Amino acid sequence: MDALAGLTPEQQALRESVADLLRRHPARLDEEAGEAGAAEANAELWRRLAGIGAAGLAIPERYGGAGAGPVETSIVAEELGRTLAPVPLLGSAVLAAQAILGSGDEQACQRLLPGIASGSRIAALAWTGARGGWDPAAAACHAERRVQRDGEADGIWTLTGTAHYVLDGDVADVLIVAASLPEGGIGLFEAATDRPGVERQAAAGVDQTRRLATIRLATGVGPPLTGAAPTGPAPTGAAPTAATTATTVGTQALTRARDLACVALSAEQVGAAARALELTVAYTKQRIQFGRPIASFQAVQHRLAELHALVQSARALAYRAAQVAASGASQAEVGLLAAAAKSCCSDVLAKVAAEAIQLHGAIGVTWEYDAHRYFKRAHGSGQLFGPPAAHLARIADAVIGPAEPLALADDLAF
Amino acid sequence: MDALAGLTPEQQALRESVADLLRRHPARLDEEAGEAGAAEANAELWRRLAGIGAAGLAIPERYGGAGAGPVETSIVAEELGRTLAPVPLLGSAVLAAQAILGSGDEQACQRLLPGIASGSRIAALAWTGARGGWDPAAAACHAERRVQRDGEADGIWTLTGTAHYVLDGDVADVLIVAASLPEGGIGLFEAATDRPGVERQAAAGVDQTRRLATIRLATGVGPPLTGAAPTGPAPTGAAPTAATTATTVGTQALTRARDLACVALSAEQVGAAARALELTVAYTKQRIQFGRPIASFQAVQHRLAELHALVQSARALAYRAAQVAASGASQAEVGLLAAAAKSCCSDVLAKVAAEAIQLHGAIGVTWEYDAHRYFKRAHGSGQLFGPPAAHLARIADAVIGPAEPLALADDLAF
Amino acid sequence: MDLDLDPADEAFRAQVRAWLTEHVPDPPLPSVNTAAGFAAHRDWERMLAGAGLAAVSWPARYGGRDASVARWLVFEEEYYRAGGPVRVGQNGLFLLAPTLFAHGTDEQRDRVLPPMATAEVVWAQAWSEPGAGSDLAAIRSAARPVDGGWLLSGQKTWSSRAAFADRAFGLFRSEGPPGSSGGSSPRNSTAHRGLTYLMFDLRAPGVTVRPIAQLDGEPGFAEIFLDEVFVPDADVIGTPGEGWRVAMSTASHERGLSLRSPGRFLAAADRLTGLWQRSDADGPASGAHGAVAARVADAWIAARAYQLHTFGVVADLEAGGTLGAESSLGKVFWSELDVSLCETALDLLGPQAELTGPERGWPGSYLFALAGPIYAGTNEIQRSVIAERLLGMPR
Amino acid sequence: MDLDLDPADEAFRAQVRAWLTEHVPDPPLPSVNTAAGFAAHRDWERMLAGAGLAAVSWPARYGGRDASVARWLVFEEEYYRAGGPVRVGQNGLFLLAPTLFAHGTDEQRDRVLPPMATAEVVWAQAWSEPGAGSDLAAIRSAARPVDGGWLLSGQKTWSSRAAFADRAFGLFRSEGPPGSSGGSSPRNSTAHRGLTYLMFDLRAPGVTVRPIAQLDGEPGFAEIFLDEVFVPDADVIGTPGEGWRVAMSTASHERGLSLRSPGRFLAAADRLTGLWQRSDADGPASGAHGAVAARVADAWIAARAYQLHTFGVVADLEAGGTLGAESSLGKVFWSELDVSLCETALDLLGPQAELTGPERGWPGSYLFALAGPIYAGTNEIQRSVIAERLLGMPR
Repeated sequence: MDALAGLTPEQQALRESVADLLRRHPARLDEEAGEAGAAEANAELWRRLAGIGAAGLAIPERYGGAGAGPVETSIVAEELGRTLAPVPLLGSAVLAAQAILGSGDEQACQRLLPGIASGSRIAALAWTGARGGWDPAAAACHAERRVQRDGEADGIWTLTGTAHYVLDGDVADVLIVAASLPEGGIGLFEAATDRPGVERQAAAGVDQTRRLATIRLATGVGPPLTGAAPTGPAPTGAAPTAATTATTVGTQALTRARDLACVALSAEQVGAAARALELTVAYTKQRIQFGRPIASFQAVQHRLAELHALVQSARALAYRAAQVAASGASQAEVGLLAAAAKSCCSDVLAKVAAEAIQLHGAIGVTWEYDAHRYFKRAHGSGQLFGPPAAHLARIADAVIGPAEPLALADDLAF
Repeated sequence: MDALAGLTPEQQALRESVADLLRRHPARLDEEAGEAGAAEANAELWRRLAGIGAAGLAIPERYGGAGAGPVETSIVAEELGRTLAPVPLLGSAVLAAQAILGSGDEQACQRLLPGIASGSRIAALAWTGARGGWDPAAAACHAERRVQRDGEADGIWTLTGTAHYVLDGDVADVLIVAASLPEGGIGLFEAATDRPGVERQAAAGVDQTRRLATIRLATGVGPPLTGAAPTGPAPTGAAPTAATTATTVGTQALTRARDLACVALSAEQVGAAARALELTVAYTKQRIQFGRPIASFQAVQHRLAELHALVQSARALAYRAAQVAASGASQAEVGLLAAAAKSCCSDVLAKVAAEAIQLHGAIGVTWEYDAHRYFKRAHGSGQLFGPPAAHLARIADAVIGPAEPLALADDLAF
Repeated sequence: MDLDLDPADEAFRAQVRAWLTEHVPDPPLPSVNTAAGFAAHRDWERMLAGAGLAAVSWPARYGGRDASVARWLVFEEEYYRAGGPVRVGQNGLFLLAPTLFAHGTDEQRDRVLPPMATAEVVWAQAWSEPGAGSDLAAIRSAARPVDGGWLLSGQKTWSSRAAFADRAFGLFRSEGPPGSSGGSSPRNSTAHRGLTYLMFDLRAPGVTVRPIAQLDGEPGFAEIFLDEVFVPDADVIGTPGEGWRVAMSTASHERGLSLRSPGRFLAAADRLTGLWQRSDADGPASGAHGAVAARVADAWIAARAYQLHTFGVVADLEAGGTLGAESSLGKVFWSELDVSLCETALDLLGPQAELTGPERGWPGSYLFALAGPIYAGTNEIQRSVIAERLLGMPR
Repeated sequence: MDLDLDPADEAFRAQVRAWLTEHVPDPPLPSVNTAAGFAAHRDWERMLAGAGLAAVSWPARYGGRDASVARWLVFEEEYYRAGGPVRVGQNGLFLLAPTLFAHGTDEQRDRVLPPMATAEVVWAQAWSEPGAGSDLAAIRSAARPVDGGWLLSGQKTWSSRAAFADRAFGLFRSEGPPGSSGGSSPRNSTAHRGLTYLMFDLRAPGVTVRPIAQLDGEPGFAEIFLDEVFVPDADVIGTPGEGWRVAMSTASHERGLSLRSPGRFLAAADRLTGLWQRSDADGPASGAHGAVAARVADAWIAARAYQLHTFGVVADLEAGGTLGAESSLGKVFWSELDVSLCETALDLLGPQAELTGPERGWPGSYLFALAGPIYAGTNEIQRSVIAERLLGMPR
């Protein structure tokens, strides 16, 4: 299977070591239910994963990471998706870390990334509002320069607003906030998590194996992260001030972070879909109705066969997106494939999870079986970073272009 | 089944007599292929159907009709749909006749309807352009008053334009043309079929059991049909001239004709779907694969069972639409149900016909079996008077209303 | 789009609507799957019964008002439109009562129905067993004949309401070994021989009830363990050994008309329409907003098509017909409609649905809608019934 | 989104593209299912062969250029992109040739392949019989051993290209009675014993070919009647009686890679995209235009996902793997993609599609796409293969 996806022996070994670790130290899926020790066990699991390098895969070696790339990240994400392990790979090691890297702010990278890469610190990115959208050119929070009594700015900025769907936002040690700037554009700010004016609340989401938080901000912070963006030319024209450079940098960094997060999430969805399908196949082999296993009913076989075909194609697309992202392709090309993978993998996981519930019947809605957890992951992950329709619209805009009227009326006249 | 749909014994007897006639005198489905005698045989079939009153069901007795209504028309349409009989019920006896009736032009009604009701004349309505649309407030042709050298109008109008998808347009004796008027609105005109400037050409459509024509007009005609519309108040304000009355009348008449045609077409689609399903069930019972009839495969059974459930609900909706149209309900209510029935029955027939082709396999694309004919009827009838999406949009506008922003952001803030 | 009803039916509708408007509790009652909620729902049923609305289609002597089936549907429509509480008595009202009308004795009807109508006695159903879900032929729980009655032993599961109910009804094997209907067909008649339909007390000696925690944390279902539980002969319905035939009449009711009346879907389609009207045309999926509008309209059509189909079946029943395989059509239809309503709602809500908590709101409805086909035999089986009985396809 | 190819592959792509741009006939050739069109397609194949492009993956000694499978896929992509003519030699090139490479003798390859590459000999396939469509175990046509060869008798049907082809290949029963694989499983190995894989001349004495008129009026298929047709031993492929095993390797090719290369879908998705760009946002279905855009994008994704899946299989093949049940995945995938591309196109065209004539344009494509799964065993059977071989579900 891995050979089919073009993975190297080293990459296959990475998969095996992550899978092995997860077998030996299974994630606790009852963390949100407040079961004793669950949160601690999952934090320990994340430290173990970080111990084999999982937290720093996509962070350059000079910042303490492994200097690997999107393909390796996708391998880990796929294994985590299989087990639904509630660890902060997506929110901290991918989304927030890529936003920081994308800002090009060397000082911030040196200060923040080593802790994220080692797993000792968890980072979160506060970005979108209650409607979702994850638009790199917009943010739920707003930034203003604080002005002294004498009318002079003192270098301190004030962030206000409420960000939703913040991955790992309630437990993060590092909080990066995307905020709209007074001069237009988006800046990225680092906010302390323990100040007054930073209220964090875990959101009781549908998917209890994914940590989401709502963060309300009314607090002072330092200036936006800034530096040469790693890709793309610097803005031309008048010599940029710190803030005007940040306007371009913020949107570029968010675009990059979103696309790479979509790539990782697609792999996670493929893992969840493949595992949910395995569990369902196993269940149908064991469940007896009318004197034989329901797996022997042709109607059941055909539904599951169809799903298997879908999972295989989703997997091909998810890994292709990772390979293209790893190849140094243009941001536009990466974005296109990330959107395709996210849309396709969301749809496939939703189909597999719904079928899993239907084929499990009554036990699918009890705690004894995990079918419902995959269903909830399907729903939650389908919406994260935008639903399939939003990604399809991006693709339609990019690939297909706008519609022009078709002058058929004349052709058809005789 | 008829009792389920609330049909009276008289209505059930009508169905039986039509079905019996079609059994004794089967329609020729090879007419468009130019087979000898086919066109004559189908013309003879239409005369026979007219002989038992089918052509004048929805025409008042004072114009030579049976004074029955949409339910009776739907019964005949359903039986015709089962056999795909290429006779002009929909185009002449429903669409064109209702447009004439809806014009309220007493003289035109007296002159034209008796021949249509007896089946001795076939009427056609030229309306929409190559894009389709069937918008009662628009027409493919335009009308202008002819002006003499002295600058005076002489009572003659000039029609120009090309109408598409004209049901029975190439064989009609009576041609009604919807045309936009210089003062706005739509008028209905009677055009001679044998004049220069009236070019008619059979369209080689997908569905060869439905006669469609393209009609190009550049011809003189008399003034638009006019009179009190049978429903709705007369226009208020300044005393109407013939033309300004016609502007309102035309759109009202087209609305009514379209809705009643959609109702009849829905019943026809139900008949086609039910028959295609019967043929497919029969085929699966006879076709042996792996030593047993494919009808015994669970996967095949479940697909056909699903279709059966769909056909039953489509049928309920189609007859409800006819009953509401018969009850004297408002045009808006009839239009809503007509749209619902047309959308639902188009979808159901499309699903049944596609499954029929798939289950027939290779023989489904040969002339020996009729599966392909139902498929083509599904496609053609689904587009006639607008595709399901257009009808759903009408319903959404009428029932659901426009979307208002949902102010959830505040509710969700904590 | 109301169906054709006579003025008396419309007057009845107005009366029901007025009563419900005044009495439906706001805020809603606590969950029926908690002890306190169950008691509150029992009180509500008593109030409904006091107004003569608990079982409108029953004869007056049992607490009904001899209403026609059409009028019963009017009641249901209004009940769902008003957002009335879950009917805690539904197992008795919609499953056991029709069975008693068809197969019970006068003594049984006189004894069982009146306290059922007032919810003095709330009934659980006891069909499924571990290893016998939709396949009643595989039932192992036994009824052993003894002097004056029967001793019940075995285990039932997925028994709805059993955690708090008073009595239960179900099938027990009184002769022969448990079988299987074999093959893909659930209806091999010889394999269903030897089952007896019995009613029993959930508080009788030898009965143990163990609630099953559902995802919402509440015991919507329970397991029932029976250890030589005595049941008198008077609590056998129909002929001993003929329980499968007796149960089938109940199953038709469960599948088709009773548990999912069209009113439920009309109300759900209205709820969806309301959601669409308030939804965000500029949201992340705005490109698909027109497509979602079409799906909302489709739901509106489908709810009405189901209503029309049901009224057709009702007209047939009132004309003396019996409910057969047609109820399988309804079953397939409503369970798919239920799922598709939820999917459309979730697409409209977008990520906001994520904030409703794990098993509530539309995501919870969707989850339970998907699992829903278990209630009355899976859709797979319904499709086999349609294929074999209505289309005449070979087993 | 091109796949990773080395510079030599890209140079090959450029060379192929240039040649095709120059040579692909415009206007297109007449239909291959007419006598004149067949001859024109035969000429085209000869031209392709002259350029070394008829069978790029074959060894050079047979007329190929020893290309890798990846490079063969590049050729296919370019061929579809350029809108090249139907490959009249496809039965031979994509079905018989792989069988000969796997099971033929050197003598057979030397004799059969070169004239196949130049289309001097065009091959028909003769699999199906009346009563044995996807079920090869039910084959009744017989091969009776005689001195130096075999006498073939019986009837074949749905034989593509047979109306004008020169030779044909298929399975014949050489031992035992015709059987059935029984049950729902198409792969009961004992029932497939006794079949022999043979090549025969369509113009030999005793052969009668009767064209089957398809909806487009053209004989896309034919029936073949055989009456004691002599075939020498040299035209048996593999061991007599082991024909089923031999045929299965061909079937894998037909289902997965060969007949429907990803290039076909990339080209079709591009065609759909072009249609969308020219389509009418103000048409009757304008409310759904955004939804159709999403479906066009979905087709774009799906064509690429299929391409990636195929490349994965190719990588596995080049690493020494064999083509097994995975080709069933491809089959299910491409036939559903084909149908959904056509449905989207028809929704875009609206009533205008009605004016394309009965079996042409997108409506015709849709009709044949629906009937398509017949070409290589119905999707139902493919799904059973996946369920049993890849998911390990019981028969």
